[in-house]
Amino acid sequence: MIDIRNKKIEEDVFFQEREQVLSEWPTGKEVDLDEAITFHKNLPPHKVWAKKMLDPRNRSETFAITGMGKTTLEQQIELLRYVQDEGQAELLATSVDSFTRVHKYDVVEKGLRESMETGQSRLNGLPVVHHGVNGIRKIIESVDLPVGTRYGAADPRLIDEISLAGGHTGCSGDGLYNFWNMNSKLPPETVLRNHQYVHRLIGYYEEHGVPITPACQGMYGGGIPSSLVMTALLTQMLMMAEQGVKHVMLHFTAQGNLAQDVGSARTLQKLSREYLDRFGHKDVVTILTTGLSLVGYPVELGSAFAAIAFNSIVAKLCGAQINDIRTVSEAMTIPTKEDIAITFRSAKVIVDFFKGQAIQVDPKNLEIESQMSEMETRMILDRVIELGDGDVAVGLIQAIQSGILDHPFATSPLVPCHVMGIKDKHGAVRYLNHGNLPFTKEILAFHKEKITEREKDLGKKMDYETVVNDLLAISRGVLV
Amino acid sequence: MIDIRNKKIEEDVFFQEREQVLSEWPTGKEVDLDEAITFHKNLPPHKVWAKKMLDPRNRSETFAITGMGKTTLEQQIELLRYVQDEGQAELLATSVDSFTRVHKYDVVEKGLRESMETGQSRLNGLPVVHHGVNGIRKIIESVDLPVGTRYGAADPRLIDEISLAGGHTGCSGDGLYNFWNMNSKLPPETVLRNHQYVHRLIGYYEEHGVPITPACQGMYGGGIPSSLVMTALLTQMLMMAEQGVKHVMLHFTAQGNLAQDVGSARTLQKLSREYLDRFGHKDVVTILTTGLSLVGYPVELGSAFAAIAFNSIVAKLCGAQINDIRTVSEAMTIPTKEDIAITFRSAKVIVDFFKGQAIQVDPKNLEIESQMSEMETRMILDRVIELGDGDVAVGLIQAIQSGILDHPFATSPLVPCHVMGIKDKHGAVRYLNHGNLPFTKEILAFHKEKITEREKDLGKKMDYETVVNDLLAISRGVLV
Amino acid sequence: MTDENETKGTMVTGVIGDDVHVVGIRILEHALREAGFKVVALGVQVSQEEFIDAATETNADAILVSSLSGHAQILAPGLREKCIEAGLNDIRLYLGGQLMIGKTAWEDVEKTFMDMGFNRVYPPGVLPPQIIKDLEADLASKK
Amino acid sequence: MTDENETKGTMVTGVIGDDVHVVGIRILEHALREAGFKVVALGVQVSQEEFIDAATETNADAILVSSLSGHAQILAPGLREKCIEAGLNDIRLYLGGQLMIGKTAWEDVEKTFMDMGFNRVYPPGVLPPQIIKDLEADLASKK
Ligand code: B12
Ligand code: B12
Repeated sequence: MIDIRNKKIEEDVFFQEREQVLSEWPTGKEVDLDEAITFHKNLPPHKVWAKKMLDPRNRSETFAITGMGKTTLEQQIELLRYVQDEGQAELLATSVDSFTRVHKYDVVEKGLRESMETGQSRLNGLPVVHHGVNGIRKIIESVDLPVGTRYGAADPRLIDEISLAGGHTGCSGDGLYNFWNMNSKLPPETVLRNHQYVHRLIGYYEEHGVPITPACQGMYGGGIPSSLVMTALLTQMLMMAEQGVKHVMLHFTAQGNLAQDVGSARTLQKLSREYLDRFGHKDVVTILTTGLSLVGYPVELGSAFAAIAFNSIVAKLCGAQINDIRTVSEAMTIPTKEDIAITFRSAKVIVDFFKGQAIQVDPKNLEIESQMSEMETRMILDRVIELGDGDVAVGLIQAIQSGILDHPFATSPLVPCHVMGIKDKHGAVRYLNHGNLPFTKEILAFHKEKITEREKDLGKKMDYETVVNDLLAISRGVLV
Repeated sequence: MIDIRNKKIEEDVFFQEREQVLSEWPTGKEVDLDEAITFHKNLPPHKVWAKKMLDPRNRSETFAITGMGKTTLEQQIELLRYVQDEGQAELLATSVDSFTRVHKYDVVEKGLRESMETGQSRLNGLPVVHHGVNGIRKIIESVDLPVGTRYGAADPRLIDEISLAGGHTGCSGDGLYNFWNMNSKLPPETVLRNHQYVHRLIGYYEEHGVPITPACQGMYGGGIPSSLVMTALLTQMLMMAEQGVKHVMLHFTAQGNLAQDVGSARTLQKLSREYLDRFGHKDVVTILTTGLSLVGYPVELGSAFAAIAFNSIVAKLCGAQINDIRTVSEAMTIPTKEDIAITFRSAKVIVDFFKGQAIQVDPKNLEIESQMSEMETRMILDRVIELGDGDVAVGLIQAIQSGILDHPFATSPLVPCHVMGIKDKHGAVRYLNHGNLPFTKEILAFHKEKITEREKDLGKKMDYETVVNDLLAISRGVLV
Repeated sequence: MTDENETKGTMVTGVIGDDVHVVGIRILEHALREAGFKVVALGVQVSQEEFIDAATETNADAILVSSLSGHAQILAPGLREKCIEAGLNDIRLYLGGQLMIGKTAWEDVEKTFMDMGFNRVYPPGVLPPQIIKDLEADLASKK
Repeated sequence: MTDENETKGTMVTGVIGDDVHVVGIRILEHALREAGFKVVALGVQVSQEEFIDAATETNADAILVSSLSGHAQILAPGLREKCIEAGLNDIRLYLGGQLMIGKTAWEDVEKTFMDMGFNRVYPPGVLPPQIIKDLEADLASKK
């Protein structure tokens, strides 16, 4: 079994491991770290994720982002340029196809060939490993905005080696997220360790003056209580910081109840600073990202646009700098360039209409949600750290297996999946089942009360059927 | 010159005038008031505008409405049914074509014939007079929702006779609006008198137990300060009430600055009750309607949907029961049934996402805007009433001519058009020029200050160019 | 603003027929005056006869017809013929606004009205600077 | 829930290939169990071989393949053939999720996979009651 600890990987161990990582596929040879650092240093600041986001002029802006990935370089360049020009985008992305994510490089090769032959995208994203550093550079050079990768992979080491050397300045990189959602075979320690490598790589870039901004992704799904999402985020933030990461996106998954979402986002801002400082990472900066949970989305176009507007307003209310959004075709297929552009325009315009306008959520509820989410998050997070005797990584492994930190819909068979969230009558997510989470009676009573309220309205006990209903609510144009 | 006073028209005078009105076009003969009253009494409550709106279950809902009018009955029925079923509409409308509005019945006849022959709509709305009572009844019987007429006409008497007898339960009917916007030839007393007839007709229905809900329309345009809009609304409300109208929609035109819009809407609710009571109309009920000002709208689809979402959120924030909305094709053409349905769906979904969620505008600004708009409205309205020695109609005629109550873009050459509004840096509309409005120095200083603020930002004096810029802002996806 | 004597040309403006959409034409009139044209503004609900009478009286160089209500197809035919009858042989006719009801490709809209004898036809959203540029070019070529 | 002995049939379920979209299949599994089916749930990232082995071992009546990632065109071919090789001659193959990348008319999507030997192919958004109704009908007709 891998021995995982939240300690910075020694440079020689890292470089030894690198050799093996880079030898996985021929394009690994193209990666030359020193040369890549020079390449990054020559990027103008407006093409660097962290610099763009930390520019004081942008600190109160809300920029849209979404996944975007075609199979061939030509398609990808055409896509990103269109989104940049027609969509008036501020940030761009490279979504990595899911065969690359699972290292099925032979299948990728076939898909890539077919895509070139037919002119159609056969893969659900850009196969970055196959395109290699030189291919990726062509993309980065074709656009005038920062580009970040988006993927979920149990082992993203080669993906990040190549895409970062290629000039991406943002990336994914949340180990816990990828253990829970992207993996059915590997134990948590292996997945977390793979990600420590990525964090260490980013740390190396940072040590050499190149800012790279990975994302703590949390839990994207529907019906997941915010304290669970935030605990997950904070553990990964601490693990990233330990490896030398200096800029972190914190992706908070909103569920649509504004008091809960905004209250939780406030908690997240507070706790992220507090825990970073406590562990000695005073120089690590966070950037808040929000997005509505990934559940069934509406097929009907008017409703789809309403979801985009709502997603954007939630981001605005949460004070998020990045508005992570699903496109108008989310319910159906991978978005075309037109879909993305129109989605970005819509998001930008709605945010612009609210520009400089102070709107706020009912302060009383906000305060309650903010406090509850803070108490809950502290209980879980502190217990995780305690389990590891102060080492969050060690604690995490134990917490995952014992369900001290749990996931309702994990893909890994190693996860208990006992915890289950459900919406209350106002759309705030409560614990229907708290599994093994270390909560006090008072907290549980609060959740119980909210659940009973909705049960009264429904005239029946909440059950799996209600959970399903919640997961499909947005697709029908309602929150609950 | 017509002698106009805010006094209920004597029944015999009214019936005498009716004969002449109904003889204007053959279909006038189809109108039988007693029979129409029976028809209305047999309508189920969910098809009656006032009953639907006053149903306690609907009092906190926000229903979308927009104009909808095709040329032939078949087209109109197909349209309304589609909007009802696919758009999940709660209210329907009949937009009257603009040749009918100006009594060009021969041109209507030609347009109607061509529309029947080509299958295309040649007129920009439904020619209600030509279709007559029996035609209109076919529409009313084909749908399961309340239907209201929408028109602007200097003389809408026959339009209302026929469309109300046909079973419409809501209508337009704002005399001042129609003098200002829909007319270049007639003096205000004639236009107001025409509308008193309509109000008297509605009063007659009400006396016989049939609720009809006309709208005070105010001023729909861009860059019109809210106190101007509200004064206009309140004068018409008082004139309607005098003739026996019992249910009034108050259409407030929002300009996009939330503090100003919501603050003004609050003022409007307060003053409408106060002035109704003061003039002895304690039994008159008002229903708040809001809609963004009618200016250039965006052609780009994503931006158009953002405008729809914003329009809906403003309605929600203002506490409006009706969300008067422009469709996705507003910038281009008369909407198809699909355009309306998708617009309604989008508006409904965004409002539903906010359901039960208390969001509010910054209370401090809200308070300021609410107070300012109240002071200003009282100053103008009280002066109007004073000019008429307590008679709002008499006062109005004088106020219109002297610019005590003025309009920046009136179509009537009799209007000074000296007043001019402009947006401040936050999108609230201020008086760039107050013309002859009876304001105190303090009020003017407040507006001046706000204007100077934006001028500083712009680095230049505000002028006509800025006014134009404001009128086109929404079409570019920004407020200012 | 330019002195009246050195006007770049005389423009008769108005909104045709049943139409009351006044804002666009007001903006255009303002811009024309600023650019040094003489503007004879007829307001809204103007008939073809009123346009022609005003143009004859003021010896106008162009008539700028605005139509937003969607009824241009009904209201515009015959204007060119009446101009010729009235001896306004080389007067420029411009048309702008929102011309047709229902979604129609712009090329078709343009052709419909060019065929009626308009010299230029504009889609919704056109801004004054473009119109002024065209006017200047057209009036220069006339000389 | 029904006693195991009186199960309406045995279903092997899983998400194929590289795919991790687990929520839909979990919901479906739950609904199947509630409706009285026996469910053999293989989870995500299941290979064709794993599906077939499980079906053979449990003498399954149907294999329910979920594919959301858009790669079904790459991952689904050959499954029917492998079933036949393994002697699973009359096993029902159902396919659902979000099957193709890019906008394709549903008829074409359906045809593509029916031609590969699937018995039923479902568009996104299909709900468990519909699927259960079809399963019941299909298994009844098998007898
Ligand atoms: C404001 C408005 C009104 C106001 C008008 C107030 C007033 N007195 O001016 C009111 C509420 C009264 C109104 C009424 C109606 N309206 Co209206 N209205 C609008 C709206 C929202 C904005 C128009 C505007 O002011 N734009 C801003 C100005 C600056 O732009 P503009 O007018 O386009 O002008 C610019 C250019 O087009 C150009 N231009 C204009 N004229 C000319 C002429 C020449 C020669 C040139 C070169 C250029 C040029 O220069 C201007 C400056 O850039 C438009 C939709 C929209 N957003 O565009 C609908 C719209 C024009 N209205 C429409 C309709 C149908 C009506 C009604 C029939 C009601 C109904 N059934 O819905 C009535 C008709 C009234 C009548 N008898 O004419 C339709 C017309 C549809 C069509 N043409 O197919 C529109 C497009 C809305 C829609 N999508 O349905 N309306
Ligand atoms: C949640 C989600 C994720 C989560 C999954 C978390 C998890 N572990 O489950 C995460 C974030 C990890 C994810 C990742 C990716 N996703 Co994803 N994801 C979604 C999303 C938003 C919702 C899916 C969902 O849970 N729906 C709710 C459930 C209840 O519905 P359902 O899955 O459709 O299932 C129902 C029916 O379809 C049916 N059904 C399902 N399976 C079967 C099988 C049979 C036999 C039958 C009869 C019926 C049936 O029954 C279910 C109950 O009614 C969808 C878009 C959407 N809103 O639909 C995109 C979507 C499915 N994802 C997509 C993509 C492309 C990806 C990624 C490649 C990332 C990227 N490039 O964008 C990765 C791939 C990961 C991988 N290796 O597979 C695309 C697929 C495009 C396509 N097929 O053309 C979608 C459509 C989004 C989009 N428009 O781009 N995703």
